[in-house]
Formats: sequence, structure tokens, C-alpha cells
Amino acid sequence: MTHTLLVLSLMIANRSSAVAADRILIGEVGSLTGAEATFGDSTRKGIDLAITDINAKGGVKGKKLEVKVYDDQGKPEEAATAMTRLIAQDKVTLVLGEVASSRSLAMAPIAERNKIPMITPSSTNPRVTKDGKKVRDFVFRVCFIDPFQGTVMAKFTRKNLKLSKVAILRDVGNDYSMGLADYFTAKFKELGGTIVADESYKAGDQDFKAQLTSLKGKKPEAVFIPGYYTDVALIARQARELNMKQPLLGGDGWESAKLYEIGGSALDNSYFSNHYSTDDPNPKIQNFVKRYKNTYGEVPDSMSALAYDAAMIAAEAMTKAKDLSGEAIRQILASTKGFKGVTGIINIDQDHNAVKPAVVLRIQDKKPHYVTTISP
Amino acid sequence: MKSVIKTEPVLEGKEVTMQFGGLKAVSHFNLVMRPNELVGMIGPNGAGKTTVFNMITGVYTPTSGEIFLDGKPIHGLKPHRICHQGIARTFQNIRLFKELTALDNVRIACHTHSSSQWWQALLLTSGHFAEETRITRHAEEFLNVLGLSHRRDHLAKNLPYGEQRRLEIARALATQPKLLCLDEPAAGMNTSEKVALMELIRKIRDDFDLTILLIEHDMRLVMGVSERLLVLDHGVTISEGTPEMVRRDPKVIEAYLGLEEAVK
Amino acid sequence: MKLLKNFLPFLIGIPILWGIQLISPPHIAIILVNVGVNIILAVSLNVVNGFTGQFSIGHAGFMAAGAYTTAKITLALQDTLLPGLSPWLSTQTIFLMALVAGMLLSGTMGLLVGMPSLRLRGDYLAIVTLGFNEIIRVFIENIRWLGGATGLSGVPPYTTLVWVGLGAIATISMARRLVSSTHGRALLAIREDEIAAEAMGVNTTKYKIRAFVISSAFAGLGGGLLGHYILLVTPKTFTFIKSMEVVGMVVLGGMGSISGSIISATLLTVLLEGLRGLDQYRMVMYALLLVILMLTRPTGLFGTHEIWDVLSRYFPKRKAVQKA
Amino acid sequence: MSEFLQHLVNGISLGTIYALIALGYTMVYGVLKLINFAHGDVYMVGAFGGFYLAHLLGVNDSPSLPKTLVVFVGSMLICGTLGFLIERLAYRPLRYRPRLTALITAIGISFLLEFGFQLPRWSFMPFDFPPGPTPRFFPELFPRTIWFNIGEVSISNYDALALGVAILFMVGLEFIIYRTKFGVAMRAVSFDPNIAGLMGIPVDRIISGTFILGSVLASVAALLVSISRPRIDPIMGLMPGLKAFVAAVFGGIGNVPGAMVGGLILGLSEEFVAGYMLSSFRDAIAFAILILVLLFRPEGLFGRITTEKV
Repeated sequence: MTHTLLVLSLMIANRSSAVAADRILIGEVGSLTGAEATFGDSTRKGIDLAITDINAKGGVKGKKLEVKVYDDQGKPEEAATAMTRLIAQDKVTLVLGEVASSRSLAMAPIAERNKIPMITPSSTNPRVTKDGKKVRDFVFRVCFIDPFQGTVMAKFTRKNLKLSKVAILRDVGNDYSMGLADYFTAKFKELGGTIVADESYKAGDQDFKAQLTSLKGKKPEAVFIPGYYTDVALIARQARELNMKQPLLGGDGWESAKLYEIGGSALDNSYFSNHYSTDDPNPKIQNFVKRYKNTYGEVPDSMSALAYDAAMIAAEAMTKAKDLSGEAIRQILASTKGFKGVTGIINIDQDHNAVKPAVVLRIQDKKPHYVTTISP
Repeated sequence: MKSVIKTEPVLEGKEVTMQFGGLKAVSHFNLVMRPNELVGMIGPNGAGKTTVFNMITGVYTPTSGEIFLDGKPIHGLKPHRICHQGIARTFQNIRLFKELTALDNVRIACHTHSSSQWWQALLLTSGHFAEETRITRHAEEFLNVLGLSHRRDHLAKNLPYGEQRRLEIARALATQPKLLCLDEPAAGMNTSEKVALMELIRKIRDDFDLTILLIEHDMRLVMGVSERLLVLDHGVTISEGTPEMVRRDPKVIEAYLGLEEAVK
Repeated sequence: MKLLKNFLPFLIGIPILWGIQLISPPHIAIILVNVGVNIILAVSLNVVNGFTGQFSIGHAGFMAAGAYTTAKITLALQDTLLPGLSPWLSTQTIFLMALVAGMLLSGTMGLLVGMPSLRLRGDYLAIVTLGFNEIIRVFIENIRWLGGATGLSGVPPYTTLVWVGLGAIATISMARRLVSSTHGRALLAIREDEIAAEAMGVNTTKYKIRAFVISSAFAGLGGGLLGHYILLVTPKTFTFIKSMEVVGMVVLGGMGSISGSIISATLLTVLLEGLRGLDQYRMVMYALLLVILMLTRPTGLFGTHEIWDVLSRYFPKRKAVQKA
Repeated sequence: MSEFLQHLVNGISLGTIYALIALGYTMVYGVLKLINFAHGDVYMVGAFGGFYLAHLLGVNDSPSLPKTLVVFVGSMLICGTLGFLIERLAYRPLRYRPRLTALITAIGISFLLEFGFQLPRWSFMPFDFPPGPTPRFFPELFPRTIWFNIGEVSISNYDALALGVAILFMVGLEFIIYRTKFGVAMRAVSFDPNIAGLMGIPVDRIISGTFILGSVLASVAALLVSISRPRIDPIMGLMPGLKAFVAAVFGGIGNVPGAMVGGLILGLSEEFVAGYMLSSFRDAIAFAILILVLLFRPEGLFGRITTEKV
């Protein structure tokens, strides 16, 4: 029985392609299907665009980059299998992914064990790069971590908006949302504000009015909703339908053209933190947005921008590294300073987190507008 | 006969009533069965015969009244408890374990008297093996008694109709009952099969020292085999006694025989 | 002698599994681990759905109970050395005890869920088991001590191919021994005809609960093993989708067929992995194949039969044909 | 007080969604005794059908009543056809097999639709199909207006329309089932398809008809929900489908008014749990209530006890 099994699996394994000499294979694990497919989709588009750009400029060390993508259906155990297969069978040089921390956490130990660098574009949980007290040598990220973004919004709300009573509506099944909400709460209280209510929802819900109605009863001056745009747009609509006129606050999970399309005018006078502003005149950003629009016919969301940067940082590290060994690339990645990405100037700190300023944007007339920049 | 009457009753039903909503399926039913008796229960369709069976075997809990087995109350007990107390039955609409072999059907019934624990089966203790061997041998004996040895490894659903009926009896016997309730065991058989079956039933009663309660549609058959008859109509016992007495009872003729004769 | 027979499958299994573990590259090993865990899940669910004929679709909830218990224990005892044992032996012992504890807790959950709900039948039982699956998951998501939505990360890497293989052997042995014993036959009787089983002295309620408890305990084993391989235990792994996948394996293999469950668990896992290169089309293909397989083999690959029965029937027949 | 009233209105509005989907669920179950797991996905297809039609007609730029009607009818046609095909291809061949078998094909079909709609766009398609995983904005077929206010609580035309349609459907279904020839045939098939066949009832046609009817109900439910909650995506049917099934079981599966009441109770209990107790336990408590009801009334609120004849 077990022998048959082994033969079967070896048959699968033998389809693997040997890496040709004139190209470098990098891996990507993403949720291309399943409940979080939309994020995997954006990430993939961002990475593909970056690879096209890199190869147009001659690739890395004179070789073209090629991406091997595996779907994980949004399941951690699938992410682990995909990661293992990329490293052991496809022999990739480096892995990009995953969007969600719960899946990156399943992949990180495998990267560590096999000494293959892994860059996650948008996993914000601190534990992804730092397991307990020990920093994972081969795991990096290009996004904010939960403590930073939660703190930024708390500071902004308390100091810039001068609000003191805020309610929270968090996605209970999503570690990103939980992390942001927790750090926001801590910082906001520290700054002398009060959290008047803390309710939760579940991603994919159709109806949020129950929670919103009880939040409304507590009369908050603003509502912090650290979720993804897929739900936030509906939440905003339903809040306005309940005659709640407070500003809504959020994080980089909001950034998407779909937010404005679905949410419409309900989002007016809301604020969220992000890596960049699409109306920033910086040519790097404008160029990215334009090319993304031309290629995919839609405005990039924060996932695609982060994915683009992750691929770009990876390419730069591979170019600078003395050879393509995991260790060499890792060292360059760990010492990244002042990388000019779409999502800001990225420095990698000793915990392998990206340190970069956050911008706060205000939504008006279905468009985000730059308000301020908050440095770490 | 005389010696039989002196002994304590095996089964005793006192004023047993079963009501479904507004319908009284059986009312004030009384029954006393002595050891080794073979009692037949007859009555037209819907007379409440099977309901009586269901109450005795615990499928239904009587709305009121009491049922005793060897002097101990059994009404309201779950069917498996009643089975453990010593009542086994067959079903009017054969209820074999269709996808299992004849042997397994009987072995399941032997489970009642198995002393092995489930963890013994998982840990393969020697007690478990001894028990399995004992059960298998036991089951084979019952198959043999009912003439089904050649069907040992056939699936129950593949047996011919008559053999399915016999397998049900073998299965019921394997629980080692004091009282055996047979619900139309000869239904669907031809005359010679029926006669053979009735012979078999009598033989089983003698060999296994059983008391048997029998529901049967075929009047001639049930009169031939039973020592005592009970006639039910609309849930009420309308007559009771030896086959001869019942046959002559005008109420029976009116309610049941009369109808049948008239049709003929 | 008795002891030998008891442990024979394990004694034969260990060197073979060890060998496989030595020669398997990691990407094969992880597939084999997935196969093994799915075999554990499918065979254990078959005890309830196939043998006993009760329709449970909440297996993932019990997986979660086992996975979290096991992980909590190994995380707590990660740096503990049992006195008098070498470090290797000490961690293996701790892992074994943690797995057993996980099985006990998931078995207890099975008891708590089974006692009230097994009075229900068919679709009602299905919806209640599914409901409990979701309740267990929601509770875990809300408990900070269990890591909330992120779950427990940094779980020690104790699960090896040998462990999973032994777990699968234990599950298969359990199912085979159960079904060939008088207790297992009582379960089959319930599946075939609950009223007749009851009339033949089978305490159907007790047996249904017992089957449910055993099945849940082994689901917990599967969860514990999986968690210590991907080194992460999160609520996202234990959704009702996971439960449905296991039900799919059981039905495709044939309700009540142990070998059917083994083969369909293997087939579906390997198939899903083999299709990985197809990107988004992978799940579409998987769904299509599932429908086609079900339409062409409506009673599952083996029906209620076992591969050993099918083979023994096949060979004599061929001889007969040759004679003719 | 106004908060309680608001919760009540929200709960009924949410319950109406469940009820609308549950009605189709319960219909199919009543006749076939099959948990049509793909029902939620037919609902999703209904929403996307409406989405594409609305874009084709340019509803976004100039909404009008005739266009709205075309969207509704078109989406109903699409779902009816889909329901017919699903039954014909995936369920009919398994009709006399164990019910679990058909359940697995139902799951297969459900996966097929969900993952199929998540595929990237096919280049040969003249319009944006498959839509891919990104959520879409469902165009406003007609604007939301407030019908009347009770204190701070307002009731919109969306909510009123959904509830009105749900009640209309319930009454309509009851009429079809108990007052028409088709309904008599449906009940006969539900009782025993074999005997119904012997009595000269075209069993296949009746079952096809039931499936088409159930799927059409799903599409109307999808459109009504999408108008008021304008975010649609390929897996939008998963949770509502599951909840609707819960609602149907709750009310006594196979029973039409039961599905309606079950949906409303589920919606209200979720609303009040989320509003007054712990919103993070919303789903758990909804399921817990269901389980409690089933333990005390195993046949659901309006279901009939089926006893097996011994």
C-alpha cells in the first residue's frame, strides 16, 4: 500500500522541470481560490508586473526571472505543502508569499529549515518573522506590522482628529484585523482616549447592522474598522443607512478601487492608513499605477503594490548577492536600507520588518486624499 | 396441560392500552402465557395484533396497563432491555440486516449474551478471540437448526423469501429468549412450506423449551399449531380459548371468520 | 503470542515507514503525511458514517479539539526532559502522551456532542454535527489562550512520517478489529436496521455514542499529527469545508469500506496535489472529477466491500472462466 | 427603545434573506429529500446573471423599470436553466442511490460553480466572464428610499420589498403545492416517487419542475439581496446557503411556511445575539439555538413526526 503510494507521488515529482541555466526560478504561494482568493489574485498581479519590469531591464545577473505559482486555497496546511514542493521539487531560489499571516506562519518554518529566503508581501503578524524571541533568519516582510499600524491610527485619531471616544468593529476570524484592533486599543487608551464599544463581525457576512446598531447606541465619535475592503464597503453603506455620520477609520486593508465602487459616498469623511497615496505625484507611484491599469484594467490595491515591492526587493537582493544561495540573498535582504519602493522607502530592521512611514488618507468623493505622513 | 397451568406465567399483560392520538389501537388487553405454551393471535387487518407485539417488545410504551415477564414489569423498558430479559421477535415485514451475511445476522443476536468488552476487541485480548469463536459456533448451530447452514456466507438480501423468514427466526432464537414472538412467519409462503414451517415452530418450542406467541393470518394453519387462540378485533379481545372454542364463537365468526367465509 | 498479534501491524510498519521516511524527499514526505492524516480522518469517520450509518459532517471540529490539546501540551513541555530518558526518547514520549491526551479530549467532546444529538436522525443529525463543528471553531477563535484567529504557532516539529504511518495503522487496525468483532457487528446492525438491532438486544443509543466517541478520538489524533507537521494550529484548518472533504472521501471510497476509505483518501489527496500546477483550474478539475467519479461509481469505489474481499472473489471467477 | 426597534427591523431584514433562500431549499428537499448543497451557488449565479444583464443594459447610467424587469426575468431564466441542468446531469442519475451519494455530487457541483466563477477571464468571452475572485459592485436597479420613520428607525423600500416578495412567495408556493395539479403531483412524488410513477405521474418532469422553481426562487432572492447589499462575489452563496439550510431545518424541512418562519427566527436571533450579547459568538449562538430547538423538537418547528412502521 505504502509502496504504491510512494510510486504515485514519485510520478508526480518526476514531472518537475530542471532549472534552466538562463533563468532564475522563484516561487509564489497564494490563495488563488477559496474565500480569500481576491487577495491572492491581487498579489499575483503585482508580482507578475514586477517580474515583467525586472526582465524588461535585463533580469537578475543576466538571467530572466520566472515565477512558479502554487495555489493554497487559503488553507495553512496547503500553504505548507505548496511551500515544501516549491523548495524541494522546483528548487526555487526564493519564495514570495503569503498574504495572510496564518498561512505565512505555516510556511516560515519550512523556509527556515531549508534556508530559502521568503518575503511575505502583506503578512502583518509579528510572529511571522519573529518566532517567540528568535528572529527567523530567512523570513522577511515588506509591509507594516500590526503594532505599527494600530499605533499610527490611534495617534492620528487622538492627536490629529482630536477624538476621545472611539468604537471598534473587528473581523474576529482574521488575525490582521484582531492585531490592529488590539494595538489600536492599547495606544488609544494610553493617549487618554476611551474605547466605548468593541464589536466583531465575520468576513463574508452580508449584514452588519446588528453590530452597528449597538455601536451607534454608545455614541462614538468615530468607528475603527480594521478589516478588508471587501467587508468595509458594505459596513460603511449600512452604517450610513443607520444614520451614523461618524468618520470611519481603517488600515491598509481598505485600499482598493472596489472600496470606493461598492461603498460609494458612504465612505466620505473616512480615514485610513496606507503605504502610499495613489495621488502622490512621486513618479515611481504614478508609473506603477498607470502600468498596472494598462495591464489589468483596474487600479491596484495595497496587496498588489506590496507584492510588487516584495518582488522588487527580492530582485535587488538577488542582484546584489554574491551568489544565488539562500544565505547570500538573506544577508543582503537583512541589510536592506532605503529601498525606494512603491509603498515607500523601505528599511528592514533587526526583526526583519519593513520600517517605513505610513500615510493617512481621507476619502472624499470616492477618492483617497493625502492627509499626513506618520513616521515610525 | 394440567401441569402447565399450575406454574407461574411467563408473560402477563394486564389491561394494556395503546392510544395513538384519538385512536385506541389496543384497549384493555389481557394475556397470560404459561411456560411452553404456543399461543396464536388472530384478527382482521388493523385489529391491533402487531401493536400488541410492539408493546410487548418495547417498540411502543403502552399508554396504560402493565406487562410482566416472569413476574417482573417490562412495560416502558427499551426494546434492547426487554430483549435481554428474554423476549425475542420476528417482524411482519422482514427486517433482516440485508447487507450482512446470514451468519452475521445471527451473530449480532448472539451479542446479547456476549461478555466481551469493546476495548478487548481493539486490543485483541485472548478473551476476545475465545468469545468470537464461541459466538460463531453458537450462530452456526442456530443456522443449522433452521436448515440454513448452506446459506452461511450469503447476504441476507439474496436469500429466497422463505429462507429470509427462517433466518429471522434463527436470529431471534440466538438471543436465547424465554418467549418468542413470531409476527406472521408464514406470510408469502405456499401451503407446503407453511406446513413445514409450523412443524418447525413446534419442534423449536420443544427443543429450546420456549413459550411462543404467534400472529398468523392463515386460520387453518394457526388452528393446527396453537394450543390456545386469542382473537382481536378493533383493538379488543373478542374471544379466547382453544381453537375449537374460538372456531365456534359467534363473535369470531361475525368479526373475522364470517367475513372470510362470506368472501369464499 | 497474544501480544505479538496485537502489535504485529506496528512492528511490520515501523521499519517500512522508517525506510520510506529515509528515502522520501521533503515534498513527497509532506504529501505522504497529508495522505496519512486523511486516511486517519476518513477511516475514523467511516466508523460513524459507514459502519453505524449515522450522518455526521462535523469531523473537523473534533480534529480541532485534538490538535489544540496536543499542541498546548507539547508547547508547554517543549523544554521539559523526562527523568531517566534520553532527550529523543523524552520528546517522543511527551508527544505520544500529548496525542493520547488529545484523543481523550476529542473523544470527550464526541461524547458531549453525541449524547444529545445522536437521538436525531439523517439530515437533522447532519446539521447538528455541522453546527457543533462551527461552534467549536467560533469558540476557539474567541479564546485568546488558544491564539484566537491566528492560532498556535511555533508548535514543535514532532510529527514524522513514521508517526503518521503508525497513526494510520492504529486507525485502520481499530476499524478492522472493531468491524470483525461482535461490537462492530452491532454497529453494522444499527446501520442496516435500527429497530431490528434494538429488538435483537443492541443498545443502539449506547453503541451510536460509542462509535461517535471512538471516531472523534481518532479525528483528534489526525488533528494532533497534522498540527505538529505544519507546526501551526489555526481555526482556519478546521472549517466545515474540511469536514465535507472527509465526508467526500468516505462516500467516494464506499460507505463502510475501510479499504475504500484508504484508497479514496489517498487518491483524492494525491490527485489534488497532482493538479496543483493547474493554478485556478485545479479546484475546478477536482470538483469535476468528484462529480464524475460519483456518477460512474455511485456506491463508491468499493461499496461496502473490502479490497481483500473483492480480490478473493475475483480470482476464483477467473479460474472458472479459464476452465470454460 | 429605538435601539430595540432598530434591531427588530434589522433582524427581520436579515431573516428575510434567509427565508428567501430557505424557501427554494425546502421545496427541493420536500420533493427529493436531497440536501441541495449547490442551492447557495445557484443563488450566486443569479446575482451574477443580474449583474451582467444590468451592465449589458446600462442600468448604471440610466435605471428604469423595464430594464429592472428584464434583469429579473433574465436572471430567473439563467437560474432556472442552471437548476434544470444540475438536476438532469448530476442528481437524476443518482436518484435511487443512497442519498449521501447525491449529496457528494451536490458538493461537487457547488465547488464547480464557486471555483469556476473564481477563474480568470476567458479571452474568448465577449464580456468579463468568469468574473474572478474580486468582489463586484451590483448596480443600483432603483434607488433606496425611506418609506417611513418610527422615531430614529427608518424602513426602506429595499427591506419592505424583500419582505413583501418573501411573503408573496410563501403564499404562492403554498398555493402551488396545495391548489394546483402540479402541486398534487409534487406531493405524490414527495411521498413515494415509485408509486407516483405507477399512478401515471411524470416523475422526471415534476422533479425538473421543482428544481427549476427552486432555482428561480434563488435568483429572485439573490437579486433582492444584491440590490440592498451590493457586493457580489463567487462565494457569496456559501454562508447564506448554509444558514438557509439551517433555517429550513429549523422550521421543519420540507415545510414552506416553516422555512419562512425559520428564516425570520434565525435572522432575529442572530441580530439580538450580535446586538445585545457577544457579536463574536453570533454564528455559534445561532447554531446553538438551532441545536436546542432540534433536541426538544427533533422534527423542527412545523415538521411532521415521521414514525417508521414496525
